[in-house]
Amino acid sequence: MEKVRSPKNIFVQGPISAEKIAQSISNHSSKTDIGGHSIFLGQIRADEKPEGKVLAIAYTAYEDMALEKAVEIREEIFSKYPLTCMHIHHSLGEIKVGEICLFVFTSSKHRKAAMQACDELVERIKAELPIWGKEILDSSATQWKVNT
Amino acid sequence: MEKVRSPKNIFVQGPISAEKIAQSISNHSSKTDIGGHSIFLGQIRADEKPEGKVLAIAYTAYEDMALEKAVEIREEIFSKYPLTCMHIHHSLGEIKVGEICLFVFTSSKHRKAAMQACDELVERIKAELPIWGKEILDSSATQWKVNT
Amino acid sequence: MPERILLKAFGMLAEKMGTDTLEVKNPGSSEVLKQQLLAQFPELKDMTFRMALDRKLLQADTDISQGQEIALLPPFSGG
Amino acid sequence: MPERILLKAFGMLAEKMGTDTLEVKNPGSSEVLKQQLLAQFPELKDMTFRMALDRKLLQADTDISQGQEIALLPPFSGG
Repeated sequence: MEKVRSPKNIFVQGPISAEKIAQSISNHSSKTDIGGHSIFLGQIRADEKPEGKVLAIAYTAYEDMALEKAVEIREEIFSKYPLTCMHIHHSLGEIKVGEICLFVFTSSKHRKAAMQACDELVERIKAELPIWGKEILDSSATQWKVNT
Repeated sequence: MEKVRSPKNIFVQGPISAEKIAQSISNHSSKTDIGGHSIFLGQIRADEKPEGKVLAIAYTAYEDMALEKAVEIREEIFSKYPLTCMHIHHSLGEIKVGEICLFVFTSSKHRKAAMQACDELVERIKAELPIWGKEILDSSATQWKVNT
Repeated sequence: MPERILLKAFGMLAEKMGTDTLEVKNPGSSEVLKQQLLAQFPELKDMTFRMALDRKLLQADTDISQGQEIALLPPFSGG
Repeated sequence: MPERILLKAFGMLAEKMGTDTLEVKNPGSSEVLKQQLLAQFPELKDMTFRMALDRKLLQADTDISQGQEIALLPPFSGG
């Protein structure tokens, strides 16, 4: 029988705290078949643009579509790599420079699967999830972020 | 002028706590040129061996040689990838199943450098640092760990 | 009574159009809808965007039925 | 008075040898030292190990001077 996954919410209002990350790591200490965790964190950079310096990024998303797509990506990554766990958290709203806006966490028995899956997840999140970042500059201008 | 790095201690007595990891993440929020952090965590697995089930691993090291080698690896990775920060923490002593024994943390402006450097660091730590793990089994037998 | 469909716009597109939702008469297909929108909002001509129907990206011209959800998506920039 | 050198042994090697430090007469080179050790501790014959001189892995037979630090290293298994 196919396992039906209901779209798990990946969105967090505001920045992702270090405490949340610590809690998430602690939650895995009872899973004694895990040998390696791979974590990627996206942090807001104070980029210098011709129009001013970035102070924050305000994230919006087409949430329903993003959650459906995230389920699809999760299933594809789970079927490709022997993972124990996979977690995706993305911020919505205004995230200031130095704060964390993306937290991707994969775990597996042997390290390679967790590392490769984490890299691939980050690439797919950036390319395939309908999320938009608007940079808020110190000139009080705004500018839509472009992923490279 | 060459920058002389004194061997930074990478060893921690006992397991690496989630709080230590959170603190390390928080310490980077003031570095506003960082866009991505990559973290690898090694966790002790309850492997089933013919001689019994793993309860813990006791780590020992040739500490002076490991610290010198870690400096060399750090410098090579720093010269290969445009990194902002790099941290290595490895446990010594008895680390129980489910606890963290290795914490590798790299940060960079763009995500790729942090991710690739983190992968390479973990490989080199396992292959090149004189550290040994002795598995403590539930049969009260012990067995020297072999890296694959 | 002609069918009405609901359009959602996101990011820079919503900003340029001045709204994030728009109710229009169903023109029957995504390509006709796109041409209608470019006529109504000439500023969209200089912008890159894709369309989604019921939360799936469209790859080619597709029929639109009543009750379906259409969205206009500028290039993604999450992460 | 003949030179004495200090040997350090780690991991499974220290366990098999029953000690993690050993003071021996300097035989002058790493290869001669290795042969001496295999004669003194026959159980080492079945084990894989490398030697380090002053905390650097040896790749080939190397002269040993007084005061240098010799170590016997079984395969690494950190991480």
